[in-house]
Amino acid sequence: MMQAVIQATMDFLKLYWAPLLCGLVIVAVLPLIVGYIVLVERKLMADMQARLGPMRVGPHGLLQPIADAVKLLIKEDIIPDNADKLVFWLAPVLSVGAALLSIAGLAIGPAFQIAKDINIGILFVVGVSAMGIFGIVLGGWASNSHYSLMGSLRSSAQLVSYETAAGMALVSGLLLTGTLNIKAIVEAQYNEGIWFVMLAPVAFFIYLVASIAETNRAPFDLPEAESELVAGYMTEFSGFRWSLYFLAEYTNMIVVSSVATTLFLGGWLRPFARVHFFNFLDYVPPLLMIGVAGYCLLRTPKQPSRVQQLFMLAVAGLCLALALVLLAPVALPIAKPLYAGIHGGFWFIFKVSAYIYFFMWLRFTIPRYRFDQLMRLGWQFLIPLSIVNVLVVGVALIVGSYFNLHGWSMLLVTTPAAIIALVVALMILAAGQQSSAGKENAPASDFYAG
Amino acid sequence: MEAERETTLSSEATTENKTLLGADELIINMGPQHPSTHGVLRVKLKLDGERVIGSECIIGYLHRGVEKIGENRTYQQFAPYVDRMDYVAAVSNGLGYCEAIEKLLVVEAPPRARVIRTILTELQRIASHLLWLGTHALDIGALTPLFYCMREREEILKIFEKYCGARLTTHAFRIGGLQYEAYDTLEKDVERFCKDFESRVAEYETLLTQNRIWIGRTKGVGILTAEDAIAFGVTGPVLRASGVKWDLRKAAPYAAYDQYKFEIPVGTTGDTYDRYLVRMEEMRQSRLICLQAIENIPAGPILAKVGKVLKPPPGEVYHAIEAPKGELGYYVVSDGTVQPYRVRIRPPSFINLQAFDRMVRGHLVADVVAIIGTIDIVLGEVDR
Amino acid sequence: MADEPREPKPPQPPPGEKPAGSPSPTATPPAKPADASAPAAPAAKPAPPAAPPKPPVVLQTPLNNELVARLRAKFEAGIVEAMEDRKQAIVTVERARLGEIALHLRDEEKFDMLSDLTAVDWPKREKRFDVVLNLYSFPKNERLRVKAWAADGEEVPSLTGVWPVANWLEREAFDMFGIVFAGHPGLTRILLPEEWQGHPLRKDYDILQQDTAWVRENLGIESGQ
Amino acid sequence: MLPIGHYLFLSAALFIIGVIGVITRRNVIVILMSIELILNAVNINLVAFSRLYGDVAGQVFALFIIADAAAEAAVGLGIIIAFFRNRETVLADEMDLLKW
Amino acid sequence: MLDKVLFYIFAGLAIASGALMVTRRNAVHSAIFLVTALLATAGIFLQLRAEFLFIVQIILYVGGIMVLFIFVIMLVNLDVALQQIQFARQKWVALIVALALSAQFGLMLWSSEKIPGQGIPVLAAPPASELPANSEAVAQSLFGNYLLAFEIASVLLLVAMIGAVVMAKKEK
Repeated sequence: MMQAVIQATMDFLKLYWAPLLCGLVIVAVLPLIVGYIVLVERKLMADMQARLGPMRVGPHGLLQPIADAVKLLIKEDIIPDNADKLVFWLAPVLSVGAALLSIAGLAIGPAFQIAKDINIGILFVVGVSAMGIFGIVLGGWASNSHYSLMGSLRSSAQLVSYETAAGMALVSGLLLTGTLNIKAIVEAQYNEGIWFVMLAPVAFFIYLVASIAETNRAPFDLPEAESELVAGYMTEFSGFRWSLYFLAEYTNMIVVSSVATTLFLGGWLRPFARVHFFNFLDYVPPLLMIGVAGYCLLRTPKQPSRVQQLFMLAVAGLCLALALVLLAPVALPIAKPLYAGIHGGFWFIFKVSAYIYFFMWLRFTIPRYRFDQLMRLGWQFLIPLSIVNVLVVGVALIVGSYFNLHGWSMLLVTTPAAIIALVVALMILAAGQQSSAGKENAPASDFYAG
Repeated sequence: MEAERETTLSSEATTENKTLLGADELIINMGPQHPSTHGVLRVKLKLDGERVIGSECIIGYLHRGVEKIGENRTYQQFAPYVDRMDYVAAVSNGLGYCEAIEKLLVVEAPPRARVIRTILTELQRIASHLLWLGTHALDIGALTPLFYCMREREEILKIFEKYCGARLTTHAFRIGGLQYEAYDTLEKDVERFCKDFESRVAEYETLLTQNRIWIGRTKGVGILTAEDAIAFGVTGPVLRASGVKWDLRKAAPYAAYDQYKFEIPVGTTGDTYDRYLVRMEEMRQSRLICLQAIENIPAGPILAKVGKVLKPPPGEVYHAIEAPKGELGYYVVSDGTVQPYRVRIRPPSFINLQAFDRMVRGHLVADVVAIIGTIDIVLGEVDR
Repeated sequence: MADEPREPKPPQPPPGEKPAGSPSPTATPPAKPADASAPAAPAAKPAPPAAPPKPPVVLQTPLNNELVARLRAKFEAGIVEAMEDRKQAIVTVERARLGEIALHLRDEEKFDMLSDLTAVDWPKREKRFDVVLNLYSFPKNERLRVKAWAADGEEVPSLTGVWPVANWLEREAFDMFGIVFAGHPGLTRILLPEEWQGHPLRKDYDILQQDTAWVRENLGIESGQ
Repeated sequence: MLPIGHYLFLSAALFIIGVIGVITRRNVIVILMSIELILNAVNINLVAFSRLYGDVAGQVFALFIIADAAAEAAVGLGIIIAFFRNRETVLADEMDLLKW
Repeated sequence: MLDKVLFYIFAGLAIASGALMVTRRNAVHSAIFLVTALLATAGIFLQLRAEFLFIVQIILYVGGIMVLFIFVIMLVNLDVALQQIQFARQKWVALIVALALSAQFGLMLWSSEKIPGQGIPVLAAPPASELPANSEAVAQSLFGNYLLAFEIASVLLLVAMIGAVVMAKKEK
């Protein structure tokens, strides 16, 4: 028996050492990445709000995430007296576990995917990341506090409703490929020569909105709405547990933007990947890196202390090295086979970053929805619209295949479909406004019941 | 069914209930430590799900006995204390107090002092409204306006600092006039601020006024009809948003307000959105007043002859000014000694807050913070 | 410490010194502008003799305008006194009829806003409290101060039914002075904690006593001073 | 794939646990959850046989069962909420009036 | 070999958490253990190469139905349940039923091994590599042979949805 177990373990390791290693790397590196996303968010927010943001730790606050992480780790770990200890302990772990697990299904470039070629591909990512909701709900419940409970109730209602819309949006995207496999999805976009965001813009829009709601980001950050529920389900969590929730939230952001990138924005493909005329775009990544390095070098003499100057130089050097790595596949024939891996990774990360940037931009700009408004938006606007969209995209595809359309010419049928969906959207909005004008003070219906 | 539930909260024992559904309601304590109760306000909310079916404000956490202190200080000594009530509009507090004592003494501040007082008070009104706008927007979830507002408020505080050395609790005025002569570039500073400020207000409006979410969150929320507003003694922008065109600067002009032209913005429905619009317009009008005032600051003394020891003749006086939050009244009774016999402060925030329960019923928890924000309370003044 | 009650010389309402039951409209307060330098001040503080010479203005004058006339016609003995202090109208009314008069003032005389409600303590007087109402009329743009005298322990009719705003204001007056308002829906302390002893704005309130009691109970020492 | 007996045993065990839950528990919600467990046990059987025969029909029926479970949960929980509003109990043996 | 280990892990997890689900006092704990049991079952599905069903189980059962359950538990009882008796209802009936069922199943399993060809078939499953792509196969079957059943299921869901809304709605 013992031997059998050892044998099985060996088999397992032999078969799966590479993904295991990748998984370990991701678990180790992701907190750092998340930390830097937070830093970028704070910097961007500061920039939009006419201030500087973190500036103290490291040059331009570049080491702030590390300081934050250390602070969170050494903070006192408080478990409320009347909390359900087991669940209180379990909840953040569940949340972060689900988020990390779903990364496994993503393909960051054609070469880098942990769970390679799984048949259910994108569904795996969506499904597993949806399990993170348990962490939120149970965490709020286990805290034994009214604010937490309301936060988790809001959260569960919100996630369940927006998951439907997001799923429907994904379906209309998937209709275009006919596969769930992530690699196949991106390859389909390569073969068609067009990103699916062009073919199914309405679906992309729905997914965009729903994904913001699913990650609890502003303007849908009601479960943790600071000004109402203190911190929602996280109210009673502190220190490391709290940072796990934080990690889960940002990891989920990465996951949803990766899904959107894969399905709608051409995954790791360069813009116009099949058009040779646009090959010069291959030089954009290294040039970008060189630009960043140049900026760092320019700023180096202005740093106040020696250490900071050295740090800036190090950052510049890192960027230059990256630029070289990015340049190699396009310049050196020997490195040609690495092209897809390296540049694919770059473009994928670039697109994901752009998507996340949009999230942040929204957060700084617009106020928060109220809960009934959020539910109304989800159930009365997004879900009907997404269902209609699936319908019209399906019809458009049938028409397209009848006329044997491919690539850009598909726009001939999908654009009218999108327009129909938009018209429907406007009609839904108008109807909603009429009905709300009719009963202005209608009690905020029992949105918990749904 | 709703009618039965709307019993007063204060009279019934607060049984902590167990469920979110059913006949029992959820009672939730908002504050005194809560991000958006603007200080140490504690609101006991009776909720049905997320809907508020009753509320009770519990105040006094910041009570410092200002009125009692006033009875034990001389008239001049008490002046800095009033700055600590509405600490985001200290200049207005000081103006009200100084003018009340002047009335009690039967003296008048010289014209120059009155104009400078007007300028500073209007700047203070802008600053107070800016802080309100920023925090109110933050409560509703818009992060950015706060920092824009702080940027402009900073300009105003800099002017205060240049004028009297203090930024927040300024104690800028003195009974009988001014303590300090205006510094050389006061007019220029104010003019520059006013010039910039026009576009800045427009900037806030682009962020909020037409924003669908903002409208959704504020329109129809916390409606206070004109009758209710008067019955609850509500004053200031909250009253004007309900459609009552009443402003003490017009109704009973003080300082130098009778010399300037300005409009009183009024709302129509008395909801949160109207109060927002009224305050935005008030900032513009304040800017206009400042511009008119710096055009022609009369020369002359800045302090009336009041003497070093103030002994107002016995008697009493009530003087009210239009503070940023509403009618700020001082009822001072003198017994002829150097200390006031009784100082009663009519705090606008305190009285406006009383209408909170009326405004909040039937709304959701998220609206509670919007309504607390829209009343624009400062707990230092509520609790005194 | 200036906490112990000053010798208050309530110079302004001499009518208060008399029994309140004999209202005489003619008994107007003799204005004593020079009063400050004469008998009162030395008791309180050694006032410097170089006080600014005050113009001999009569600040308190009897008030006899139409409003007062109308009120007198309606309530007769209910209106104890009407005067003007620094051009501000003050009407003193009988305590028991306050509610009725308030209602009349709101509905007939259009004083639609109760701008403030407070009290003043004159411990030497027989009826030690002035309950002071500050009324404002939107249509007339006019203020009126209504006073009612109340002895310690006497109930004052609550005005919450007339102006809802009176709710918290009366609670505050109760909190600070211990004046009981009859008919108030929930007369509890508002600014001070429930377990507070005494009413701070009374002139005979002693903060030290409060302090000592608290210290004894909570810290187990004799005095916090 | 292991011999089919393993799966059948697992499925039977889960089924029995579910049945015990349904019979012994008082809380209607837990009873509903036990029913979910029973349905799940059935699914294991279906999928195991589908694998055995290399035919996906079993999986399709498992899908139908999941859909059915969803419907059951929605309606069941709706009833529980409605019942709780009126009677404030979720205990099965207190639901003894044929009206509400 | 790996297959076997995975099966035992998942099966043990499923049975253990199923038992815990039935025995926990606290309904939320019960729900958590049911989630675990469902996840373990999903693992079994994966081990049986039913990937699509695996993810459906996770998305629908775990992410949908169970969230609904926990949601309702939170709405309905927070602390009350802990003070109430949760068990001791028809203990003996349960025992008898359980025994009878196990006897029946045991008999069946035992007899099937005794009589090859009768009862439960003992044939070898096709190797995993020969199976068609799972989600495509399920889709073909679902929208081919079982289209009518699919439509009926959707009607069922619609009815359930309407029913749930009607039921949970507060009477005004």
